[in-house]
Amino acid sequence: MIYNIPYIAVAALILLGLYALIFKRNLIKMVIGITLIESGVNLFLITLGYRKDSIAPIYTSSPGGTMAFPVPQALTLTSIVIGVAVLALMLSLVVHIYRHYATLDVSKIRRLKE
Amino acid sequence: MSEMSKIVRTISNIAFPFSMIYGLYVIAHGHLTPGGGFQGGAIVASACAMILVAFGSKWTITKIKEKRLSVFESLGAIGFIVLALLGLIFGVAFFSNFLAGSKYLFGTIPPMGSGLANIDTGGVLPLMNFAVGLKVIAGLFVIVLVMAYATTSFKEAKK
Amino acid sequence: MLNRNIAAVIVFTVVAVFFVFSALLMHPFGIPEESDMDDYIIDNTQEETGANNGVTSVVFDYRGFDTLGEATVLFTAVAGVIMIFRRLKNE
Amino acid sequence: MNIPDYTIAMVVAIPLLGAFLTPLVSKINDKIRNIFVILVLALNAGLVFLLASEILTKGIKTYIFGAKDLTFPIVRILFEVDAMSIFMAIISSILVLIAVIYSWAFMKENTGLDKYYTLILLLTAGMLGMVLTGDMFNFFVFLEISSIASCALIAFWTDVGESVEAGFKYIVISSMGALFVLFAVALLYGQYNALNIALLSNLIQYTFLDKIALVLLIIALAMKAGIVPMHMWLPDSYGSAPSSVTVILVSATLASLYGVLRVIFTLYGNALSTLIRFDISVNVLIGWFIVALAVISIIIGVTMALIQSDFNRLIAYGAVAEIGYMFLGIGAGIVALGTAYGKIALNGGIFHIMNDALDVALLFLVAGSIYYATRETSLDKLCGLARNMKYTTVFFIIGLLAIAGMPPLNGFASKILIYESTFQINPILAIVAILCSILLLAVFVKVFFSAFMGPKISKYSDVKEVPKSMLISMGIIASIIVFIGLFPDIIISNIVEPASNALIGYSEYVSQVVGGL
Amino acid sequence: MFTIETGSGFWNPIIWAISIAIAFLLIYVIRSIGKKEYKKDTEQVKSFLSGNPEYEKEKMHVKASNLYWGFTTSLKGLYNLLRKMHTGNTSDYVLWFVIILAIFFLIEVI
Repeated sequence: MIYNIPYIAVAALILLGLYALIFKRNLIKMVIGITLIESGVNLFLITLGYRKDSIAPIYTSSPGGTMAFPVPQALTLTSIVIGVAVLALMLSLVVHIYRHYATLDVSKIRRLKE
Repeated sequence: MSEMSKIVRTISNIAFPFSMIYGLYVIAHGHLTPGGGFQGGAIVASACAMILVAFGSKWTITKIKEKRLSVFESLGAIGFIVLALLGLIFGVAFFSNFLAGSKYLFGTIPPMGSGLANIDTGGVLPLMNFAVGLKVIAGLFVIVLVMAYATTSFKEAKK
Repeated sequence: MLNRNIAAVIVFTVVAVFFVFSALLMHPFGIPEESDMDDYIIDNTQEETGANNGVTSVVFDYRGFDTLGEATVLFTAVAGVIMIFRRLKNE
Repeated sequence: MNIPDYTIAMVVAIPLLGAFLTPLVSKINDKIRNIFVILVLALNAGLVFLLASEILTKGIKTYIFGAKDLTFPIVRILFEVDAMSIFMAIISSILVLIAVIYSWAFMKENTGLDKYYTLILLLTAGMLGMVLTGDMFNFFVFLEISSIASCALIAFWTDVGESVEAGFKYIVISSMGALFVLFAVALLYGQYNALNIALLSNLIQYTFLDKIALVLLIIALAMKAGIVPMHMWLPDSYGSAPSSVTVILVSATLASLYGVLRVIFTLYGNALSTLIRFDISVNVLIGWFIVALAVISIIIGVTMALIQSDFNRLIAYGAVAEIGYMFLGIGAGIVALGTAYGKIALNGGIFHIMNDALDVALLFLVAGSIYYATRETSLDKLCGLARNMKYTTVFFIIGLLAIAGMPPLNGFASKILIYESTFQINPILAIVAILCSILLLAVFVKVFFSAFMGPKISKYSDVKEVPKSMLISMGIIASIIVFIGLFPDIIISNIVEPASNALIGYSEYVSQVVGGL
Repeated sequence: MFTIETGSGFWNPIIWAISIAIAFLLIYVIRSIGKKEYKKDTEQVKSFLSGNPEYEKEKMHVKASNLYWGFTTSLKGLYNLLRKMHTGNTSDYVLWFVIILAIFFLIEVI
């Protein structure tokens, strides 16, 4: 059971992100929610790659021993960069929404409905 | 973003070359030590962003236009995909590492197991690191620059 | 509004229960069950790609196409941000 | 004719290279940039057609990135193309080409067009990558490319508040969906240490974690495909984007639908016949769930379309109903997996993907033409346009009849397959489908009556017919619609049947990669 | 040729097109048999609004929102529900996703 604490942290991060998306009204906080989900998924990927008492998968002056998985680290790298891209686009849209609506309250930003 | 105080400007002037060199080091040794094109590029871009914060977006945009940065970004991306296509021409497939094990640049195969750093290894990986590094530097910096400049001009228009 | 919050809390709890339950059912931290793919990469990275860094060899060689996609995502975001903050004629 | 293996990689690489070159090319001249983009996309469409002819005659083709031969364990990224993938690729490449021809005149007066064309090329690469890839993580990456590019394109008219709002809604929904897809991929990776679809399909045991991953994948991708009740982003974004972009968005949405199909049929192909509690097999459970959502989609899409007063939003709700029809066919195919009428339902669903894409695209292009000519999308204000826009009216009538499933156009050919096969499963499904199809006709007759018919109004007395490039692109789609309507058997036996065979016979897809294991 | 089998029937657009052409021909023949009473530029053209003066042409057009007035009023309950559902709030869009996720979890996994 104690070994699963990292996974529970992952679940907690993702749920926190969903909580921010559903219950928070500020657009910036919703963006933070998306980022939280993303951090949860990244933490999950990196957690999957860990082996007990392992070192980083780099041979340069390595002390030797079992190595951690390299693939999840590469996937996490990709996922982080994608997260940066999404974040940049979302924030620039938020700037523009503020220009047009003069508010960041999500319940007031609904000219498009029905 | 407006200009910050003189202390901040001086400090960031001093810190800028160091962080720049550190980022370039991370890019260049991507195939040997932790790091690579993305990480090093992010470091250099944050150094540039530091300059942007310290000196203000108006000053920065007179020094470098976003259009030139976006051309650099295109060049980095083209370099990356052309390196991949060269793998098709000289190697066996798209993205094949045609330089590894050859007698040319970066062609040495390192000895198996733990060893010392030898920068002349890795095949196309260092070249791809450079292309991606250029792309990430230009890309991240242009995002920060455009957002900072646009919000500044928006505030001024409101006044 | 109250109805919405009650429904949200209920479904949120259901999803939370499933996520925590699946977290408990994962393999123990640090003891993965299968490791074929990663062991292959760790064993062969120096010989096949000539790089000492396993992660870089995955990023640029074994899964190089993902990295092209990743670079494309960044390129897309930059194009998008520049396009969103472009000058409109009537401004 | 033999084509080299690397054509598969080129199909994605050429739009990418074109996208990276477009900022440089557009420094020269606007016209050269437009021609360059059209040439790149035409070349790409040609390659897709070559690839299609090769795959439909010779079977599945794989391409390994970075190595000549497949080594086990599979560490490299594979592209695996079967008839289903190439079916979607054909639709995407045709629609993108038409949208680019259309936007030559349609977007002429806007600034920032070099970024617009760059993003269109990137979106094309994303869609094609999604449908061609054989690797789950690679699928996620292309999903993100397509969603980021389409978000930026939805918000293209940044001076309008609504389009920025729609862009924000789209990016929140799609990035959240994509993150749950990544979460599911990570769940699978953690158990089996593999990312390849074929290999995973071979390994999957249908444990508890696999079930969680299946639910996450289906729901996240179905949300991106726009199924009710997760469809609300779809009218917002379709209604606010420029019409040329909406056409591409339609096919980006369908690429997510392809993801659903690939996950259910191939990734979980081994697990589908597993019996769970009460001796119900998995395919019946999933199938009925999808059918239920599909019926709700059809009803809500049609009834909401009836009260819309904005042209684009009305078509968008019509598109929701059409997506419901697709899911109805596919869901019925999953429920009755292995039976003759299940096969027919699946055929109908897959055939309807193509027909819906063409019909909805034609209607959006007509809406764009009306916007171009009058600068107005509200149906309450439009009146009597048929007097001045004759060709557009003809194209609209073709689109109207096709989307409402009137014989002899293409919508009917696929809908009759869906009606007759769902009738075998449960007659109520077929009755609902037919009734809603009639309502859909009523919806579009309303548009025809209010926008095209009616007295001459002084406001629109000097409206002109739209430029040639827009007419040509609408004409191409309309002629394809009429062709498919008159000769549906050619399309079904040559493209649709192999696609549904590829989905049902997933073991071929798996053994192509895992065969030597 | 040109036929799709639908399991319990078939669909052939060519046969359909031929039969519809024959039907149109019949309609034309029947129509041409009838008497021609319609005369242009007489009282027949004018609309009759029980003695009231005729409106201007531009005002005679029924607006799109009013077209299916009867249908929408008789289904008022359904439409009120649907209007309530489509709030246009981004949080609600996410909430619908989570609701369907929870339902599918309950159906599929347990």
